Amino acid sequence: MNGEMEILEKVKKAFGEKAETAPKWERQSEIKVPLELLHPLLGYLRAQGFGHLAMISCVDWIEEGEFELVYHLWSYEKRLHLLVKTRIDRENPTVETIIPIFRIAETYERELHEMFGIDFPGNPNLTPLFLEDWDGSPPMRRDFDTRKYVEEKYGMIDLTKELWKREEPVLEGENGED
Amino acid sequence: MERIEHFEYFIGPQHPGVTGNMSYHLWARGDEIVKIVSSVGYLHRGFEKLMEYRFWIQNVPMVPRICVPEPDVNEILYAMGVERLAGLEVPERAQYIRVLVLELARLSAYLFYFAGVAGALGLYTIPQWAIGDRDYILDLFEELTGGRVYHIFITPGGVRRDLPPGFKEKVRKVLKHLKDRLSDYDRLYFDNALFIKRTKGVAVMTKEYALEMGVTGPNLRATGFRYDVRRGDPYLVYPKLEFDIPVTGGGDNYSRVMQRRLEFEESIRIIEQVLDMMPEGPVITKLPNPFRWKIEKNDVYVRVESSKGEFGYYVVSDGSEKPRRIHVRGPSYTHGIQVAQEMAVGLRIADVPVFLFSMDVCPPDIER
Amino acid sequence: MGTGLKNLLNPLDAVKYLFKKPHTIRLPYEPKVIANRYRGIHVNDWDLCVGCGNCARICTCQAITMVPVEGIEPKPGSTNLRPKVDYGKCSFCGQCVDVCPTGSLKLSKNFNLISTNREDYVFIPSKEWDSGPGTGWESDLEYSILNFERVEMPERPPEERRKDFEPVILGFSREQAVVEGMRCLGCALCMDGCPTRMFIPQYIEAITDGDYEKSLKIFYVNNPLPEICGTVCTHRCEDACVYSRRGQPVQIRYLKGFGASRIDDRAKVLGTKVGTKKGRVAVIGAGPAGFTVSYYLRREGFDVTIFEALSVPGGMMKVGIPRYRLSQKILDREIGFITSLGVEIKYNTRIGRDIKLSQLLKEFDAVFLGVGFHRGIKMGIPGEDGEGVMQAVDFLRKVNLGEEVKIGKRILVVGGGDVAMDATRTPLRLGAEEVILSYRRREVDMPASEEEIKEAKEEGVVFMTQTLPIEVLRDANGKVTGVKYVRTRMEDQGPGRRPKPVPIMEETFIFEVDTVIEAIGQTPDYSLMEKEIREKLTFDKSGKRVVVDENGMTSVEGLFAGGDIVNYRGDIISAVADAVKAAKGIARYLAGK
Amino acid sequence: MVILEFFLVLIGITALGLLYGGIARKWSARIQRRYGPPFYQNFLDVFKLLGKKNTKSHGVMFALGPVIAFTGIILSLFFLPLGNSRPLLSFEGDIFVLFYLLVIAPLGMALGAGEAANPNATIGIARGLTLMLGYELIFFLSAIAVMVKFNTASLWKIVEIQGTFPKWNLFPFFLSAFAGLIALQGMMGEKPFDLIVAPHEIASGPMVEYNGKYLGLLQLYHAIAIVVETGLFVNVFLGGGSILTFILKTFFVFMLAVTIDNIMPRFRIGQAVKFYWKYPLIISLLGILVVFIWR
Amino acid sequence: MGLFRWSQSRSLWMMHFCTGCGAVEMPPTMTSRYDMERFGIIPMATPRQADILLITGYLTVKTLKRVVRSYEQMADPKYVIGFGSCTINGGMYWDSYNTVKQLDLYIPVDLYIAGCMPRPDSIIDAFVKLREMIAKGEANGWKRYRENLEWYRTNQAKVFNVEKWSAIEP
Repeated sequence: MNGEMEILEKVKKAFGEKAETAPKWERQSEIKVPLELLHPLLGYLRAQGFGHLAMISCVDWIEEGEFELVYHLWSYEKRLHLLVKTRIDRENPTVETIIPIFRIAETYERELHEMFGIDFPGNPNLTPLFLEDWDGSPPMRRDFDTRKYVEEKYGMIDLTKELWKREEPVLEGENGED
Repeated sequence: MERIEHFEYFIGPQHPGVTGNMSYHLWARGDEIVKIVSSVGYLHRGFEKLMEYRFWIQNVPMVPRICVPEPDVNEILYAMGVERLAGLEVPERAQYIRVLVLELARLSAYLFYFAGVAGALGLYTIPQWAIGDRDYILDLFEELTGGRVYHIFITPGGVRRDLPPGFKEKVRKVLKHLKDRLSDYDRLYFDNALFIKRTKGVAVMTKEYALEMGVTGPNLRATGFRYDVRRGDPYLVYPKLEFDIPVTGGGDNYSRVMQRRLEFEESIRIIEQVLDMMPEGPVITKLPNPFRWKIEKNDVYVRVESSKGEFGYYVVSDGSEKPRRIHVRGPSYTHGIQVAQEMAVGLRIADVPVFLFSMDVCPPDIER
Repeated sequence: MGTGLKNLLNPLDAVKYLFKKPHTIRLPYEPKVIANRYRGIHVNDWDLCVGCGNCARICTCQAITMVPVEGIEPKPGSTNLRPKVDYGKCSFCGQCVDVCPTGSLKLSKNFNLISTNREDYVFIPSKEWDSGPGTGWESDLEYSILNFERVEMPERPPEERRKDFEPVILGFSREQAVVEGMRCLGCALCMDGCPTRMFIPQYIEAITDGDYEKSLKIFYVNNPLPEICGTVCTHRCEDACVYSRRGQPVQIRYLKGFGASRIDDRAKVLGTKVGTKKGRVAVIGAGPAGFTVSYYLRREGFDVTIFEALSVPGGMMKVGIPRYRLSQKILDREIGFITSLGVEIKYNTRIGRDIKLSQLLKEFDAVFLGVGFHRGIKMGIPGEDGEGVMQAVDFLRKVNLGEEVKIGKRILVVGGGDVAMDATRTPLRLGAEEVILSYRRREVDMPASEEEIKEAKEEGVVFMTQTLPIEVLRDANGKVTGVKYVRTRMEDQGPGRRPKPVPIMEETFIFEVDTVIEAIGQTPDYSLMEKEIREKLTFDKSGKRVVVDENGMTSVEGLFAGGDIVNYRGDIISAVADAVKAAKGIARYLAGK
Repeated sequence: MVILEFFLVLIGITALGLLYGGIARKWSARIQRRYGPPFYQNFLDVFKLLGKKNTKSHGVMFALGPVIAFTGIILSLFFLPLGNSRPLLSFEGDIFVLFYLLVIAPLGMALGAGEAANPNATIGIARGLTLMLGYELIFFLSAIAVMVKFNTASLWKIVEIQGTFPKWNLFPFFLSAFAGLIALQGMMGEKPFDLIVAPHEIASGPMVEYNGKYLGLLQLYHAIAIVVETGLFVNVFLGGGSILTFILKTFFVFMLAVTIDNIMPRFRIGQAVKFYWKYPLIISLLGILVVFIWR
Repeated sequence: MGLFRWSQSRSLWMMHFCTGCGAVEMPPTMTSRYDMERFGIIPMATPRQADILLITGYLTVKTLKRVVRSYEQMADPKYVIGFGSCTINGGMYWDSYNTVKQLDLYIPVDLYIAGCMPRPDSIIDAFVKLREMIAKGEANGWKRYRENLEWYRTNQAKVFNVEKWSAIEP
């Protein structure tokens, strides 16, 4: 726990108030930074011994119009997992690649590009990873409705309608909507 | 000139030399690989998307499909992630049973692995033996969980059922059988002169390279780096159990295989301890109503040591009945794509399948 | 070679297996033993299954559909739907089994589904599949993901509560209500149990979410007396609850009471806006039926006048139910809201005495009759008439209205229904020393609700079941000294029929009591109607109840009826149900007029 | 008459080869702790293949390849003494012809498979031809030892001179026999020298594009090749014998190869050739040396 | 003809194509514990030589393309076994955006084995049944495919998002 606080303190010292740090779980802390600090921070952490980039996640907070990128860093020496989070605009998602810092990021960025439509300038290989002949919007975005897509493309027999139903009340002034 | 020197060929998706449904596009000069590009996506089902459409509990049958040879790591990861977010306590007996299941799954995955590497080497007797022996473990699973391959047994809050009567004795019997057979394997396989000749010094991975490329698990330990999630970021009751982290440290195909061979014995040791130490008690905590279980907004990354490396789940909840996002980190993701693409260059054609099998690349967990 | 000769010769060891017996299981000639927990094809016991559809909802693969099955009669707590499984989707996870509240759905050890035709994979599993290799994965209460145990309602201790008329139950706390409410699976089987089909799953959902305004709105869709029902309802919904099959049902009643009690000011949430429809409706009887019909009609905009014989509103809710069960506060709150909408009540106006029914029929566009059963039935045994023997309804009415009632120290109550329970517990609170309950059948046969029996026992009521009073003994002054009774034995009447009590006349016993309260049933008093109207009315076989059509209208045009005089159940919720029906009927009737 | 005799031999040998194959599958299965297919399974396979439709031809050479291989192996039957029974054609130096004919078959396959333009097939052919450099030389060298000693290049004579059990060439020429056995393993494409097909690496190599009748023909070729190749070894080192003992001996030699096949992984091509040119070459040369000294 | 058909039914070469997770139950079936080779069924590395195509589970669009191509490379008569529930009606992946739901829209299926995944016992039973069907001449999927080629091609093209599609051209 001490080592944990130590690195968080260091980050605070190096990056100021813009980096929100908080211990989260046992051996797991989070650092929230604005996008412009992301690359310096990752570089700094790498130098501090956080050499294992477990993965890069993206969470679609569609209500807030933002993607949250989460870089999962692990330090073998400190035994600490850091969730480095940054928010980017959902409409025009662009993040500079982190390949110069973590070479292994190439495939993760490639996947995010395919699944969320995030652009990573500087990444040499952003070709589709999983999908072939894809015609929908990036599938992992919240506004992509897989069930609708399936019904249109594969003609799935939709059982959901007859699956199970119960009466719903008609509340006053709501005109049939629950 | 270049065009004449190189020729292209594919291994996979329909090819015995690839570890499942994926493919590699290879450029070879003579017998030497000069370029290799992996192509994945043959198994992409969009699990992460599907999980966002389902209740927390409904995802329990969903997750094991992510890694087919060793499905239980997914169950435990999902359960651990949800338990952390929801603040559920797991009874101790359930934790022991979970370790039992996980280690049995590790044994079966390693037997599969031995079979795979031996198959790639052409030693077809070993697959026949190893998968046959693995079936005894599957029988145990069937007895315990009701399913041979997809156990759907570890659920948030514990495990779905207690051990059936007489189960411990059956496990001990199978363990004894495996130990006996291990000497057979040693003689035919691990000590086989040709096996050593084919694998030693091939596809050497240095420790520095492995660390840089995010190589984990037995593949990392085979380069000489002593690290195991079970010790480094312990979960369940592993801190209470006694086991070593063997390290071979050659970084080549041979040490990768032998690394598993040594860990195989450690797993047997763990299971024996679990059987002795397992306390009595309940095996599951009461869960909230499955249809209305809401988890407050939070997120957590959980990781376990699978037979292939570090398996991790990033679970995000947003206060609703359904997960916001579940991101799966399969160990093969790095092993199968970037590492394979870089490491396979310079290998002989015949060594490529052996290398891929020795890395234990498992396409389903790359693609989800 | 880098390795020794040993390594080259070692593999030869494998040749030993050339002469050993292979470990192959020679399928299909040598069958393999399937584990006891194997998750194979479903089997479903149609008799146990209630068609709740939880299996269909939990299914990740949406492989299960609920389909009606011929030959199964739907009844409260059990529909005619049975799961149909699509094995082209099923992933054999067994969650449907774990979530099955009745335990009827199981997975068998049968796994062979080989066919050339895709259609063969969709069928309704039944018990026949059981005849194969046996059942595998079964539902087990110990490991069930469902919670079969309810949160006990906090009550005051018996010694304390028997001293006064304060409510027995204390009400749920917020946490308790959430825990209890979260048990609800939302399968809506309870709605079939509820006479007025309240939207139970939806309001429980709203309550557990803390959205009490929404829950209140849902209550008022078809029940304007939610808090009263949330306290004293006969909760048929709970009998229909799927949990009741193997455990304790969700306490729907108390959850409703909890939800309704959260909001004091109904008007603020529901508004006092009334509709624009025109018409005058007379409602006879300010009981549950009367208020319900008034509420819905008033909401539509009709002018409603209630005629009540007593001086207080509430009917049986006020004068039949003791205050320790239903507090005055709740009554005031519910009734106050209805009257606040502009419903006029004329108290002390007895139809037939103060005003004629025919006159009402003339003056008003429609008349709703909701007078209830206010006259007790007599046992018809010697010595019954006279002081010291009274009807439970009369007794309770007097107590509830605050009138003086003369009772002795040792009381005998005859009967086994809810009224009987009230009649036993009220004297205790009035200072009786001993209360004996006499019932001619067994305790299990008692129509009274379980918790009433439990509470009565806790409070010290002596239960004398299988006894039949045959004579009230009086001394020379006419004062009751005891009751002579005989024992009965139960005679089996064949399957599906209630056993009949047969008195054993050989031996007689005596209860030494000084007061007898008869609570063997009530009957309506139709003397309020003129003979002409009564003759026009259609009654049922017993002659007690009025027959109404689907609009709640009797055979007399413009005369609607509801409540005890129409239904057989004789509880508040049924009265509300009748009244809701009648309100709709009246609105329709008036629209067509 | 000769033709009739030849057909009888052909059918008999084919059946024998298929039977050997079937028994070998059962034999392997036993080592692998299972039962394996019925012993007549290879007959069924061939019947099936001959009854199948060919999907696509890749050209004349593609179709001719299996035919060349098949005829090559049939021709070699002319020169193979079935134990003590004299072969149809026998003359001084027939052993060279036999060796030559044995090379024709793989070459035919190479030509045919080359036409298929499948990289797997190409790799397989390259491997096969490379490997041939290894085993042909060794086998030839070990046979030379015998030829030098008996001063004849006729198989028939070698068989005749040897005589029965204790006089087998195996004992005096044990070094050459050993090297020959290793070479035979490669010649039959059994592990550790089965790199030509190597399913895990190159998806059955040259045969990758063959199907139906062509594949059936190749299967028949393979069946005959088993008997011819093991027969050659039996004749040179195990003293031929009557038809029955000849069959027994070939069976034994073949099962030895199958056993090794089951307990060894396969070499890389480079390793295989290097291996052949190392130990077996030394042994076979030693064998010749011994003969010279002995003579 | 009868002999050929009989030998066909007893010598089924299976294509070694692990299309989905069901493939994990194939190794046990092939190897010593259940030993599929008892029935003359062995895996083949190349589609040209295979008689049976086992669709072991769900098919993603990307795999389907390869499967169709492999299927068309197989020599007649050829048989397809839909292995696992996902080939019948989508299975667990009924709402997955990347897997096809009903296999027989794209290639003809002779026999289905339900299960997620089917155990080796089921697989062997299915092989025995397929054997009977072949011997009786009932397994006619390959004929259906030839007769309704256009229909199959249209369905395939729809999933591949192209106007027209043919497996033969690369």
